Amino acid sequence: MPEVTYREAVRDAMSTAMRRDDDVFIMGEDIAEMGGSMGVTQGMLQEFGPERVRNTPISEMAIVGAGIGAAMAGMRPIVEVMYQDFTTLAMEQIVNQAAKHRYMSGGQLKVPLTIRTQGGAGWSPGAQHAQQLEAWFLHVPGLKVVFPSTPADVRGLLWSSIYDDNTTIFFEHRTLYGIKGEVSEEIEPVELGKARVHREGEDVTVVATGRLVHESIAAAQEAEKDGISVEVLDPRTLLPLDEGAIIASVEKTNRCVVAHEAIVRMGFGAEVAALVQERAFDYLDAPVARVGARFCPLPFAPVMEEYVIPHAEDVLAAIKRTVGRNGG
Amino acid sequence: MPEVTYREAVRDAMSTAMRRDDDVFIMGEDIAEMGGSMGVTQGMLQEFGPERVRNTPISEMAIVGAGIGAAMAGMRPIVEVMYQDFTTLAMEQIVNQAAKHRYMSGGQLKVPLTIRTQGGAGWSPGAQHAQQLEAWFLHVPGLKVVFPSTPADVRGLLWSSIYDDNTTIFFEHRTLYGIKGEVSEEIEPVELGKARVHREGEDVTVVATGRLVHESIAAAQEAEKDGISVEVLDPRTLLPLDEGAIIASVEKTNRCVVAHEAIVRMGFGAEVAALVQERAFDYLDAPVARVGARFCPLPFAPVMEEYVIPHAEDVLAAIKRTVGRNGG
Amino acid sequence: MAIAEQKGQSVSAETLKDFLREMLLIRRFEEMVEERFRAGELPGFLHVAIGQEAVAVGVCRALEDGDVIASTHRAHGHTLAKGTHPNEVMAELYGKLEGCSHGYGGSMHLYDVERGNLGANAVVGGGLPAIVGGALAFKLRGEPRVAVAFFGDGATNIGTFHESLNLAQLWNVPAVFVCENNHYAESTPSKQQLPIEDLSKRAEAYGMTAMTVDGQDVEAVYRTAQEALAHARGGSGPVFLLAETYRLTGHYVGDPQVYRPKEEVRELRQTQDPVEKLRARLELSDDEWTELDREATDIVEASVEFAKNGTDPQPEDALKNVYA
Amino acid sequence: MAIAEQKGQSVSAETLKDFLREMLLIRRFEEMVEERFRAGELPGFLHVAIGQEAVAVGVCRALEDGDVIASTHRAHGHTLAKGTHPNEVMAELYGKLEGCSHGYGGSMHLYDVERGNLGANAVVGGGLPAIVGGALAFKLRGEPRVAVAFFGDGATNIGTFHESLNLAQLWNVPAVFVCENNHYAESTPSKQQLPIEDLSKRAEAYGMTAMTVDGQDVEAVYRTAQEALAHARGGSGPVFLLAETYRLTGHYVGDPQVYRPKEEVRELRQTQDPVEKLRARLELSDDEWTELDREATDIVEASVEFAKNGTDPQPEDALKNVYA
Ligand SMILES: Cc1ncc(C[n+]2csc(CCOP(=O)(O)OP(=O)(O)O)c2C)c(N)n1
Ligand SMILES: Cc1ncc(C[n+]2csc(CCOP(=O)(O)OP(=O)(O)O)c2C)c(N)n1
Ligand SMILES: [Mg+2]
Ligand SMILES: [Mg+2]
Repeated sequence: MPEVTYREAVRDAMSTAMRRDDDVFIMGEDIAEMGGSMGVTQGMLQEFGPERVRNTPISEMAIVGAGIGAAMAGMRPIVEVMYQDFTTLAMEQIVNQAAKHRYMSGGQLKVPLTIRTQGGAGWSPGAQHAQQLEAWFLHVPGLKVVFPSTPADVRGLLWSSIYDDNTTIFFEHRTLYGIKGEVSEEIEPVELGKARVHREGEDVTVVATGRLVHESIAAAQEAEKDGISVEVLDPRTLLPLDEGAIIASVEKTNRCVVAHEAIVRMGFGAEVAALVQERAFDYLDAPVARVGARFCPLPFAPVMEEYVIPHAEDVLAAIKRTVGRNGG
Repeated sequence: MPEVTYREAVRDAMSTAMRRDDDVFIMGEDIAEMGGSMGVTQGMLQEFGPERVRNTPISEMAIVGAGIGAAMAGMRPIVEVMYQDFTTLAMEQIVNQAAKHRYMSGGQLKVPLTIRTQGGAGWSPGAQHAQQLEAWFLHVPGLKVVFPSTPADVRGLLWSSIYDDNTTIFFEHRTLYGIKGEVSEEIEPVELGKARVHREGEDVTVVATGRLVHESIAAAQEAEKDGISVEVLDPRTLLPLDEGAIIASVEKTNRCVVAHEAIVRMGFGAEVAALVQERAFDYLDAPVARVGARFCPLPFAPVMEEYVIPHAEDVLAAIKRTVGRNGG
Repeated sequence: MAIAEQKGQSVSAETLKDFLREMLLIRRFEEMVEERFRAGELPGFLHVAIGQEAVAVGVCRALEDGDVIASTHRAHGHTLAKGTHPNEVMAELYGKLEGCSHGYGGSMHLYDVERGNLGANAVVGGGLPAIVGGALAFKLRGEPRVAVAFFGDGATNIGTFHESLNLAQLWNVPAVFVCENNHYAESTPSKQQLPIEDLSKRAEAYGMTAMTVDGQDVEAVYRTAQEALAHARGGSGPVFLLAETYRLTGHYVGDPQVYRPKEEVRELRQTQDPVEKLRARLELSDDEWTELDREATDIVEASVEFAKNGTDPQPEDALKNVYA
Repeated sequence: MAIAEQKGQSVSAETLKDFLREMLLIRRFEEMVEERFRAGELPGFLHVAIGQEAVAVGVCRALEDGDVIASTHRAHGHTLAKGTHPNEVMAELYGKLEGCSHGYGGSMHLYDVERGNLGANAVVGGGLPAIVGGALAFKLRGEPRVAVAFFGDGATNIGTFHESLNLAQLWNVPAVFVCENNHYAESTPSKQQLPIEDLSKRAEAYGMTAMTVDGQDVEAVYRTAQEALAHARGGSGPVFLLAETYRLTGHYVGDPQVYRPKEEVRELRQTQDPVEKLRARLELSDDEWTELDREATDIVEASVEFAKNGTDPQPEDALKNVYA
């Protein structure tokens, strides 16, 4: 099986879809000659031309909205929002338009749009270039939300998002573009709404997303040295969420930690904690522990940024806290 | 003590501040001659004139941003965003600018801006005119978030918001404008971050916000007939949150229900459930139950809308489910 | 401001009479909406287009099959003019499954995709970007179709308007942006919300072709719309079509209009009623008029019957149509 | 396009030499930033303004005490020209407490409120509405101050730009909007992102006074800025000040610029370098030049020393300054 980077896997899903399907095209800022600010779309202009690889002005509302209109007209556009922080400019189009047209029309319309965006800290971009805002979109019926952590998942899930008949907000993590992983020759679609267990374990379930999947696996390996057996589960799709997989795992381990780079307060972990205590209350031997960014904007100075965002040690500490606690 | 409506209480807080302080002024769509789409600012143009009661074009980004700039220049502007659904247009200004200027400047700036907005269903406005989006803002360090449910609270909290040196997102509920309540002659500021217990009880704590405070009090009275003693607590400020008051109450009752009109998934209730199980795990005899809107956009047809948003019966059902459950 | 002098051959009296029929239908429909709302039968939030019928009819009659529109909170006229049966529109206002949005949308969210109505939007400017995208799809597929957005003067103040027209011109897509300047945004008169008087100047920021027309003259609207559509369809780029019109009622049904003098409305009703103007122009006899009026009224009354006899959704239907 | 012919009395050679000193300081500072970045000493994401020094200096020297500015991701030049000491700017780039944002902001978030710099914004267009609000505050208080926003050609495509200029004109606030048209938005050349060539047309949509100037000629920028500021300060309303300029480097430090031919940059460096243009105009002897250059270089080298000897924040400091 070939090894590709996360970045190449994203490109491969888009290019393969565009080769087989004229209705698929991409729009975004600096995605043409420059190949995107993260280099994801490199070479696509040369292969598909400027009509299907559309460089746009700095107009987040209009490019997301143009994607909505093209999707309503039967195409399957992919819009790139350069940084997740700029989705704040497109919230009206995403939340009031893309998510609701099907519903408001009583089922007449569908909006098969994929909005790719990226974010993530660890490189001192400052407060407006690395936020993790995925939690907001889980509060919006009509959207699907995907956040893959490996090359194979990002390729298979992007494929499924492109061919899903609903609007998908597709989150990529800035610091994962360079990681490598094996993928199949042919694209294997990954079904939206299915979690993946990266590592089986008996003592505690760590539900992790994005970069924290890798930090959690590292933490699990550390914990093993102390005889703690950790199951690491990546939901991959946050909406719809594979609640069954999470609950089944917690019913086995009786303990749960949830980890993401986003801020803890009102983050995805809050929903997981609420769900787990609702659905597995009698199984829980300890409270669900949350790991995430501290409650402040992202600071510039590396020493402060390092302190604000979570790392393997933070997951490990939460694992030990949770496992060490006496049953409730 | 005089009785005033929730609407009058909002107006009184603004007018009193404007009388005593030239730095306070209001901006918004149709707030002048028309007195606001909810009639909140009626008469204020006549009293304060068009320079301080500023009718604006339909430009949510610019009017929120102009509030930010005026606040940075030392004033205390109040911006009205006509419907909460339109805050989606101002997310960039609120989240990347208002919430972060103080931090990014290393403490040089402050942004004493108050953003008033309203929402709430029950009158068939459809999918784009009654969303409850307060949860999003709890995920944003630098903001304060207030959601009062009574005339006395709305007046005292708006006063504190206007004079707070940070940006406050101030949520009013559309269906509460007409309710009456006693207030003191002089404005009594209500400290941000302090919950209010509306009703003491022994068997279960209901944490409720906005319209659901009233629905919860009604449900509590019903429950009492079945011998269930319900404590109803309104946090009033969602950020900062009075965690101490919530935890203390749950440690007393050992059971908790959280109720709001917003969608359950990723709503404020998720954060409360996560916090309560984290901080009062050993006290909980039942999972924290969440009451909120069903997972769909707001439908137009009254029968459907009625079904989607929560009412006293839903709170009552959750209370009974929670109290009826055997200790965990 | 400069009114585009009229191109193309003149419109036959028959066609004009047909336009009048349509405009009168819209007028009677809107009046019935006001009446039924006052009677407490209609839920939600209603905005009628009394005074703006000539824009809806003039533009929609100039459309070809396959062209699409997006409308606003003031959507009844556009929707009827685009061919949705009054029964289906009225049923929607009553929240029935037979409604054009099956009871999910309501007055501000009228859809009829089969007839090329991509939906009315309750967010000012919210529908404009999708019209750019629809037009882009037509262009990419080489389909000779045009996408048309209706919006008001107030909408020209919002960022979505700017980004949409800018992108449409940059990409030269077949779109027509119909601005209905009724000189108010809710209670706010032009001078309180617009820094310029001639709104066609908005188009200069994009180098976009602008056409201005008297929105109370349905023939002028029709001909200018034909010209704009031909321009866009022919690949010459999008057009900003400015129709100067008047709102002869309140912003919403029930609006006491404290913000404008009663005389203003009274005078406008005498001088700027597009239905009366066309009636005068056609020199209809009282009998002809009464007959046309009767027709329209019958259709509207029937639509109320149809709506009242419609099916209420089941509560649980609310959970359908969230996802495709 | 039409370049505003220069008003006011000409600028003395002394003053121009002083401008050169400032521009050269910015140039050497930016070059040092590129060098220290390549040396791996600077964290984050850096954008230098090499080629655009005349705009920063010409505009900022025309400001009066009390005037305020908002800058962009390309902020070093504006910040230095507004009077922040190079030590404090460099210290910020190194993430030190002595930095002008105390290590919380970084290159894209340089602030110096005491000197009237309300901050640089990493969101394109993000700072414009606050400039309208700042200007409004000055107007409401009757203070003779002007608020100035810097932004690029690419920023004229975003909705925030439209809403801000529209509101500024409607309310006639004392603001000047300085558009630095360097003909690129990151990798995207004008023709791929702008439907018009003459960006001053953007102002016509608001009926706003527009002035266009050669951004490589610091005297022209200075005089035009004086005129624009006098206009705004005098209560005649906001001004759109368009400076035609050139980015003589990549968009960000390290940008391989695959999107433009090497010759383009080489030629621009020969024909459009504002520092060289001014040097030639002043007919400086090699000794004078070498001395000026030495001065600038010394200051910049000292700023690196200052920065490196600065104090790193404590990790926990991250939790400070979230709330006032
Ligand atoms: C983004 C947004 N802001 C505010 C509103 C509230 N609102 C509804 S209609 C309206 C006025 C619209 O004026 P105009 O565009 O001229 O259309 P008209 O009502 O005159 O037909 C306003 C402010 C809204 N629906 N959307
Ligand atoms: C809203 C937003 N979209 C995209 C970006 C990414 N970005 C940073 S700079 C830039 C180009 C800005 O071009 P211009 O306004 O001309 O300024 P210049 O870089 O030429 O100085 C872009 C697209 C951003 N920072 N903000
Ligand atoms: Mg209008
Ligand atoms: Mg540029």
